[in-house]
Amino acid sequence: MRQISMRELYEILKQIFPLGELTEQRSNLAFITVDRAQLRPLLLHLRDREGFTHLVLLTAVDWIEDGSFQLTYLLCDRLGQRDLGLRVMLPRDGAAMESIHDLWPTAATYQRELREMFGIAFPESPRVEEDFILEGWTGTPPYRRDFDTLKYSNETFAPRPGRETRDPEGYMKEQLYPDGN
Amino acid sequence: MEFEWIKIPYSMLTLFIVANYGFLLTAVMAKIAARVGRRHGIPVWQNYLDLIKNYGLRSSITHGVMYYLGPVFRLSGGVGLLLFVPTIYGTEMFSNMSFAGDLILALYFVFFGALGMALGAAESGHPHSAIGVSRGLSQVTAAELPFALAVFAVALQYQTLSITEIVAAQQGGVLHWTLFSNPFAVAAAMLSFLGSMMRPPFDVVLAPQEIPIGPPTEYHSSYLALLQTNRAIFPIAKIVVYMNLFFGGAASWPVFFLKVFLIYLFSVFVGVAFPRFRVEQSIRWFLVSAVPLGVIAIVLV
Amino acid sequence: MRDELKKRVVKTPDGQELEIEPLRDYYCEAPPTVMPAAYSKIVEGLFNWARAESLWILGFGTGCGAIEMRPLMTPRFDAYRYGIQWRPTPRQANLFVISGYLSVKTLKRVIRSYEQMQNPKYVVGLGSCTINGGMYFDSYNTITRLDEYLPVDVYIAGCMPRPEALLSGFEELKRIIKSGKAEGANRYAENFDWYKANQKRVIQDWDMPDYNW
Amino acid sequence: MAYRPDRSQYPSRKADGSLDIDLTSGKYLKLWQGPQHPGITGNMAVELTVCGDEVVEGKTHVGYLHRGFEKLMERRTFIQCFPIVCRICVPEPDFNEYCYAVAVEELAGIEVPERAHWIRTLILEMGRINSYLMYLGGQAGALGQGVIGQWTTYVRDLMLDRFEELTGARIYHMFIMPGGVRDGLPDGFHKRMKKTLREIEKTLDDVEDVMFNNAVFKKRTVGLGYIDPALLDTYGVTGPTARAAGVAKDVRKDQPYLVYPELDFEPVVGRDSDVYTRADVRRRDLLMSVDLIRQILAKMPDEGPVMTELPNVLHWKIPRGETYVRGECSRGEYGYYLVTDGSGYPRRVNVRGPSYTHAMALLERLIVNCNISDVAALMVSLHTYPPEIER
Repeated sequence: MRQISMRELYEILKQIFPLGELTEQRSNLAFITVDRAQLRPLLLHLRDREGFTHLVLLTAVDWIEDGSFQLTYLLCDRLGQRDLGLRVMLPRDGAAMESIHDLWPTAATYQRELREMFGIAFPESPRVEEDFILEGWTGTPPYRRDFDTLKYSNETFAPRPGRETRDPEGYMKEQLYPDGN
Repeated sequence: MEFEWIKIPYSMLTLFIVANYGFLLTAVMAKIAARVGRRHGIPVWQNYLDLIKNYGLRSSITHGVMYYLGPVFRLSGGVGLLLFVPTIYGTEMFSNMSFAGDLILALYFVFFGALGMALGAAESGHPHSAIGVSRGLSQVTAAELPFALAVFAVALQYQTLSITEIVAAQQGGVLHWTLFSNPFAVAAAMLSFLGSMMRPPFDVVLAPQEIPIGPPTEYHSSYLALLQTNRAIFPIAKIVVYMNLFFGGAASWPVFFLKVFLIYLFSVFVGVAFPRFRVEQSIRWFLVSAVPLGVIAIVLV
Repeated sequence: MRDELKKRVVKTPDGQELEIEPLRDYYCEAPPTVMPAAYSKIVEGLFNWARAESLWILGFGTGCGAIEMRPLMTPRFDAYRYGIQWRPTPRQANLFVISGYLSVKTLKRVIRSYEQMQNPKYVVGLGSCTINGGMYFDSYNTITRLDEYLPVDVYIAGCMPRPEALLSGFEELKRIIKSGKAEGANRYAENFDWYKANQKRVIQDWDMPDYNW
Repeated sequence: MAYRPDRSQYPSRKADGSLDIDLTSGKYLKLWQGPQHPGITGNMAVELTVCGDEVVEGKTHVGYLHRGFEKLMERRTFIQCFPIVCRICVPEPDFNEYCYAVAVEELAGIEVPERAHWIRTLILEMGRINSYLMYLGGQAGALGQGVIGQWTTYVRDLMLDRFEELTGARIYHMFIMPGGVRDGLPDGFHKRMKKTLREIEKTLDDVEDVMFNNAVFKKRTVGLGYIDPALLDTYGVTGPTARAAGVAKDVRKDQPYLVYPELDFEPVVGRDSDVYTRADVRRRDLLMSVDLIRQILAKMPDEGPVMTELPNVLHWKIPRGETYVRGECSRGEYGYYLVTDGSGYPRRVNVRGPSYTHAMALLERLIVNCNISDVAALMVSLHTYPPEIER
């Protein structure tokens, strides 16, 4: 079987599904932006027709400037030696997404984590409301960009006096070029 | 029969010697096991330190009356077993309170401690204790069966229920021992011995990786110290029974120390290299391999 | 609060109805008291010596420091030589080695395990992260000072401390115990309210009795 | 005799798919294994509901080791991230350093010298040996055979000595950094390494005799924890656990990285997919790593740079991009997903550890119908390390 490149795969997929932009990171790794509605049929197609049987990871990126979350579904085709990432953009306010735990049972775990760490709702996912990592956390979900972990830590945990933390860039500049050049 | 009061201090002396020997012996055995793992192992006096420490703990809690009595029963099982069996054959001083039917009593005492422990541990309310107890009782029962068969074989063979007389019948050379005159009984009994020593492959009762650490999970401070004392006395007392029944008994303390050491070593050697059976596997093992030996022993006699 | 901790009515097999309040019924919530030393100085000295030479560590690997505990108990370092050994249940252990950073979720379990241990008990904080947060000083989920929540006897610095450092830390602990100064459990009892306040400030869903054992 | 559970006594399912368990009926017992439990791997907990001696439901609870690495890295510069990534996985930290370094190099467009590739491969294989040795001890220990753990930890200490000599640290090496590795090999390293490898092989012979040929060990582990090969992809199973099911999933062969194309090896594959086979696959994989290290030592160049010139790391900005880098660690596929946004800090780092899928969804499935005694052995056989689940 001739190995088809990621761009060729993209062209094939594009005939069936409306797709967003393609980023070819390596010859065997590409990312495609897809619409939220297209995700599930696309995943099914990739899993059953194109050999992307292994869900490597499901994670989110917080683009707070654009007011959106990016969900990344990374699939792996072991025999074809290639990976394909699907990017789904969600609005940041009241973010919610359909669950894919029926396609890959492991996705339920990822969705639990995203629910807890980013506050993205996955309504149908099993046990998604249970505490996963944190216990009784009520504030801003910690992986969001607007959560300041240092501030939270200083306020909550009574730091031992005597610890100095410096900004590395400014401190090195001070040490190496004390005259300010 | 007139009761001789002098027997009480005498048996206390036996108890003292045996307890100390037990502490040292278990430490030495731990050292031997450690050597197999290329370690130095604990110092030989470590058991005494642990004992003092446990007695010296300041606080202790209780879960009820049976919780108190558990370790006491366990210890009296060990002590009782020792006291009703002649430790050194042929001496007035160390024959303890042995009498004509002591074999039956010994069989009972082997079981007594486990029962007492079951009551106490169950009261402690910890689920691991409860699981450990149910495992322990089923396994001890299974292990007891071949031992009982072997004991009956021996009793039939010598036509007596008195341990002293059984020992007397084995005197006069190594070949007179039950080990040679009735090897099947000894084989069955030794397999059962492995099962009752709480060492792998039959330590599923304690099994730290599954139910840490079984029945004594909730026991601490002085209770634990009692259990530790029992762990020093009980194996020795049990070995004394085995030694008397199957290995010709001991006529003096050096012979006693040597024989006990070797019999103990047998269980350690097996234990160090084996993982543990699940409880139903070990019961099946006893029923399949040890009980037929016991039956053969009885039939042959 | 989880469902199983709420008050409920249970029907026994013979038809009685019992009201169960798990937080009160299953635990003893009497606060710890200060336990005096033995009356005689000689006896206390003997006990302290035995305590120092027989340290039973609770088998609870709370953080990454636990990985160096294994070499510690095996041929190269063999801590058994010094009377140190593992104990799988808190009832029988008297030394709690906090092996590394404590996340808030673990801290809750650590407190419960610590309270189940019997007086006298000792705590050794392992690694820089127990001292001042170390690598994780800015993490939202790890505590920065262990001694705010539990009375610590010895800290062993490093990330991660080598087994040699552990052994020397244990020697130091033995010295402290022998000199009769390792009264962590009593300090905990004396300053019980302060410790509890600190603990409750950090642990957000406090669904256990104040003292449980 | 095979162990055949009787399904009739098990609870029925409710409408929403969860089990209908009434704890007050006295039929079931809730049992927590962990976090304070010697039979658990690391600091996690399994909540078991048992009926008699059999588990009817198991739930994994994690989060006891969560430090929020992915958050902490967002407020550290690229070079500051490098010393903390290794702390994510304790027994085999080098994979974090490797994946992170490669991800950064890829997005920043940095070329790494040839010799650094060899040294990286060497380090990764040494780490794999360490991790497997630890596993073998744990697997035997879970069944009460403590002596194997003593032997393997002894040789693991020898391997840690080699690490110490090479990197200066026993556990956290911080050796593979973006741009290459910190240093070359010290003098005489080849000779001492070969001696250590011989020692490891000798110990493994003993381990094979005492553990793998032991009747009781076989009786306990053969047939336990069977994973259907059809489930591998659905549950995201990778590494030795997948190879024990007969699928040659090995990133070293599937998507070769570093110098693996130049080395001669075949992935170790098992057949039966039970605990015994998984242990055996790992033992043979360990021996293969020993062989690989010998090949690396024989083939690697002795001279040459090990580090490229990095831009000034204090204001090192990486253009916007995202990538995923993976490697085959001792437990399966280990990967880093790195997103940059053109600033001096990573926008998002996501660590994909193999334990994530093994310990959660897979374990919860396998644990049903298992005997309480076998829970520890089963859990260890999946070779999970909690820190990489929750980071």
